[in-house]
Amino acid sequence: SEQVAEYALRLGDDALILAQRLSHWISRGPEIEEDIALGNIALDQLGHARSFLSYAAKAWGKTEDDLAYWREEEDFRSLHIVEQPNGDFGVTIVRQLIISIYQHLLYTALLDSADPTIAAISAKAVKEVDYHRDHAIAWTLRLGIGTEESARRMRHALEVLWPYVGEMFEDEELHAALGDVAVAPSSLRAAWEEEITAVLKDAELELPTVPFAMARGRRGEHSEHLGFILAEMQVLARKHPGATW
Amino acid sequence: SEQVAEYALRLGDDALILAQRLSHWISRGPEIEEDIALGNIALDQLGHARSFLSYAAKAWGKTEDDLAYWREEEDFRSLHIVEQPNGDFGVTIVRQLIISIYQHLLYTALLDSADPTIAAISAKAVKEVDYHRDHAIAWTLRLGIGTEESARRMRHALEVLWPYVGEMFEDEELHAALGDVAVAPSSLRAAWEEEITAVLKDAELELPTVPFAMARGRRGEHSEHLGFILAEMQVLARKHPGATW
Amino acid sequence: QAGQDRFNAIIAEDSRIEPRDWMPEAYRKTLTRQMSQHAHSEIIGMQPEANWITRAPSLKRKAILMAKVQDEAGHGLYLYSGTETLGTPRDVLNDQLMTGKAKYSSIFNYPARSWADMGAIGWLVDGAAIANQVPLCRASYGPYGRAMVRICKEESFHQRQGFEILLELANGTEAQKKMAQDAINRFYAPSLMMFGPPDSDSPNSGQSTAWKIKRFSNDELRQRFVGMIVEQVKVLGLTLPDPELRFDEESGTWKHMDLDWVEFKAVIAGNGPCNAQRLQRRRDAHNEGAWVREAAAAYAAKMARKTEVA
Amino acid sequence: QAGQDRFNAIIAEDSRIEPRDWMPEAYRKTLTRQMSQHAHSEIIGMQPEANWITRAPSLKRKAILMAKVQDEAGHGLYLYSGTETLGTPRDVLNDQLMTGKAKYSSIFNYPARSWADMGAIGWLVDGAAIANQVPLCRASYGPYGRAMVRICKEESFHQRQGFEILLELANGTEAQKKMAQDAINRFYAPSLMMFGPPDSDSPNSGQSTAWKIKRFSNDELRQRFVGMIVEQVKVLGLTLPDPELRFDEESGTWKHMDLDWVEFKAVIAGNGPCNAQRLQRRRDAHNEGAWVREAAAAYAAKMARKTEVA
Repeated sequence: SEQVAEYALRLGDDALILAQRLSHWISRGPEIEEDIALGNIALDQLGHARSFLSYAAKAWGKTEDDLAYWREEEDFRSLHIVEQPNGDFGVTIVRQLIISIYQHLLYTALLDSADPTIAAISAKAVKEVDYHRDHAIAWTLRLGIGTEESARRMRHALEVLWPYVGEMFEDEELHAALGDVAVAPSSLRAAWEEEITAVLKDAELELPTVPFAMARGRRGEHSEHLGFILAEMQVLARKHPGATW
Repeated sequence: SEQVAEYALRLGDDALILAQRLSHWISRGPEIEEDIALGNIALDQLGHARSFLSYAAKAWGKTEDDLAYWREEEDFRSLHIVEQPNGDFGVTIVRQLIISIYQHLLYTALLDSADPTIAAISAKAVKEVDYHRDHAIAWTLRLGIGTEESARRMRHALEVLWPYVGEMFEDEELHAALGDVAVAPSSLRAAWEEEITAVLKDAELELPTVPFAMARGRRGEHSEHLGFILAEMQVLARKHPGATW
Repeated sequence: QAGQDRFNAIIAEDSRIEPRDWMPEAYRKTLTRQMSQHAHSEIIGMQPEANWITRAPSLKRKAILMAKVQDEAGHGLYLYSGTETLGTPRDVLNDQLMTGKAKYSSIFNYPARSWADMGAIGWLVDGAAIANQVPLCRASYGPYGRAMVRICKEESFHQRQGFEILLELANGTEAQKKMAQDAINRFYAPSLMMFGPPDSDSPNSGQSTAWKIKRFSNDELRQRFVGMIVEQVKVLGLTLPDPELRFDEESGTWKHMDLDWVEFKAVIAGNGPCNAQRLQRRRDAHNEGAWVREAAAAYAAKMARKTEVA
Repeated sequence: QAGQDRFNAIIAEDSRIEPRDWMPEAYRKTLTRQMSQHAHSEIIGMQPEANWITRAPSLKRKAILMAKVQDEAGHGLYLYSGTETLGTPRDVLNDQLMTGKAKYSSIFNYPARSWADMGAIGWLVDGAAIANQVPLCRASYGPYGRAMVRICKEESFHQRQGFEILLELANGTEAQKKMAQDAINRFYAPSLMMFGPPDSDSPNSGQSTAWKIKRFSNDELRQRFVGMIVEQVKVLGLTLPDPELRFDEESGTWKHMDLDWVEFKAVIAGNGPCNAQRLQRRRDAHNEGAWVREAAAAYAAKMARKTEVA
């Protein structure tokens, strides 16, 4: 249905924009192992994006590429957190920590989705996201405990990204309308907070106290970053309308 | 004539791409005075670009915006040096030093161009570029002599940019064909070297010894950076073909 | 007491206080806060517009936009100098901005999402700023009033440019027209809120009025502004997103929709869409420029020593 | 002497030298140079392709390209491990790369200017690499030969993917076809030069052949490669930019145009279009990652101490 497609679009857009951001690390990581690790995570996210977007596209008689390359900024449904710049490795790791814990809870809950396709995609995704979470936690510990410099950068990263956490847990009418197909984001909040608090404590870091930003990516109201992301992502495809690759 | 237009295109593209790069500093400078200074320089360069591109465009029955927004990468004629990333403030200053001395010599020589429009644009530009040169020299001295850190960054900036100096002085058939209209870049080389050597000496810096890169921007063979610059610069205009602004 | 008397006399005769004149501490503090907030607003206000410089859709518009953002940097510097005459140096003011202790105009915590926002910001945001600032040209503190004269001149130029952007879009393609209307829809209410809470809810302005810093109430200024844009939007052939907007003959005032003061306060408190981003950009620029400023200072010191020795 | 004899025997019977075996210093040095150059080439070779990941024109192609660049990083790591078995640690090898003391395949100093280059690099550059590497699967040094087996498998997968990109473009719009032909035009000669100078001008390969590291001469390998691409380009319906290309029945060899060995040497010497950029990117990644590596090391040390204490 249209509403299921709208829901799949949200899941797909988050994964797509995150993949786009992460892929920039390939050939730029702090060690080659991280080129591979962040690249793998990006590739997984791209895979999830393709599954969700293909599913959404079918409802509208379109393709995944129609949705990725030919929508305008206001038609994207991504969260502000995935649009945030990579920053240094610490910022990327904190963003990964925030998102991977979230996605892990979300996909776990979606295993029981009344929509079999969403449940099936989530079943595949949850295993991969589990690894993303391990990766983010391991690095959060290393960087939080490692050196004064790395701890300072991690505190900074938490401050920079925390404003965009609030949006992740905001329910929309869509969630209520979809009933058992979807998961209300607010229902993930307590578990998410518990988990990230525990990780940060282990990493000798603290939950930031900075306020949440009004972020309404789900309504197509994006951060100032998304326009630049899309300009780059879509430039080649749009120069060749109707072409196949 | 077509050839004069081709020549104006080269001058215009260098100024346009440099303006695009420099404009990114606005709201990001090391002090607000530099937001203004680099912004002014960018604005001057944009002005020169508009004059040269308008002149070139006339020969082809086009407008400055047709040339800026609707050409493909391989049709641009910019030098690789203006395409280089801003880097830190030191890299931007060294790029400014390299280019402003060059443009000052070039526009001074073009005062005697047999083409009255090129001579007239150069007459306006040379005064502004004179200020750009003063600005670059003043900062080269401050950063070269200032602190160990700033001197280290300046040495790094020189190494990073030097490979793209060679291309600036390469003659093309076009120059010979245009006779007194154009200035053969090679004819500027000795004066440029003398001047920059003197500045670097005053700034307690040395000429780098890194080799020149094969750079053929004048033939439309650009650095890997230009595609990204154009994707951003052209994105909005291209979404609205035929629109006026 | 002599100082206080003289100060009172100057205020009473609508003349000007100058930096060397005696002034009450509260007056100095109020002005320092207001002028530095104004300066910070110019500096932070560069960001939403700088966001579109590299993507401006024509070279002419790119040049105009660059010049405008430059002007804002200039206004910021000018106002920081003015504030310094009251005894607080610029680096202290800048620290207050970066640590979030000082405020700036809340409107700049909204994103500039489309090119049409360059028009809406010019027309509505600069328009509201001008309505606020024109009376300040007669502010009792000399350096402030003089700064305002110069700034207002440039701002009204900017407002015209913003209007022109919208006019061009409004007469353009359907997509352009839609873009323009959307920008107005987003900036209308926030620009009305730039005048501050309704007079009924604005207890602090009495003293500023007595000191002849503030000359009109929030609602008075808002009324003027609404009257102006109601006329101008007709020229654009676009609409203001306010179904309740009408001129009430009886009270002789414009009635407009209720403004969302809860959101307003939340944005001021730091919850706006871009507060974190705006401050972070400022901090990044400052921190990444530290080595440059240090080098410049070290160079100046070395040169000074050289001159001494010679 | 016993070591040397044993070494000679192993080489003679075409068996394999393993890390713990005695080997002549020159053999160790030659292999270290060759294997680390190969590793560096994988790492630097990521860059031209990474350049197009964010702009890949379909999600499927984006995924394939990302996976390919990942594989290259994996090959790099695998080859660095192999090189480490010869006694030189990875950070030393990496330093040699960053300071320009070590070389890497010169082809990666050319820019990847269009999407079609993803095809041409896969088809021609990986194709040439495979032609070079397949015989290395039987290299006398065990870890090298085994690494080559694995790498060649993945490389031939990459080559097919590159060919597919070109095939899709060649059957696409006029603009796509032009893009494909242009990429082939740019990568044809440099890929032929990947086999090194003509045998007549390649004095160093005698010892490598005796040691059974190298099995075929530069020209022999080049011939094989040319024979292969001549056939494949027909499938694409495109052309190789070589008017002199023909099979000479008399000598039984392919005749091709003269290659520009002056440019080849200039690129190796550091004058290529992208040498500076490639090395700088590597150095930047390394330097910007220093704090991360330091933190990881400090963390590991802290954890080790904790375990000791416990």
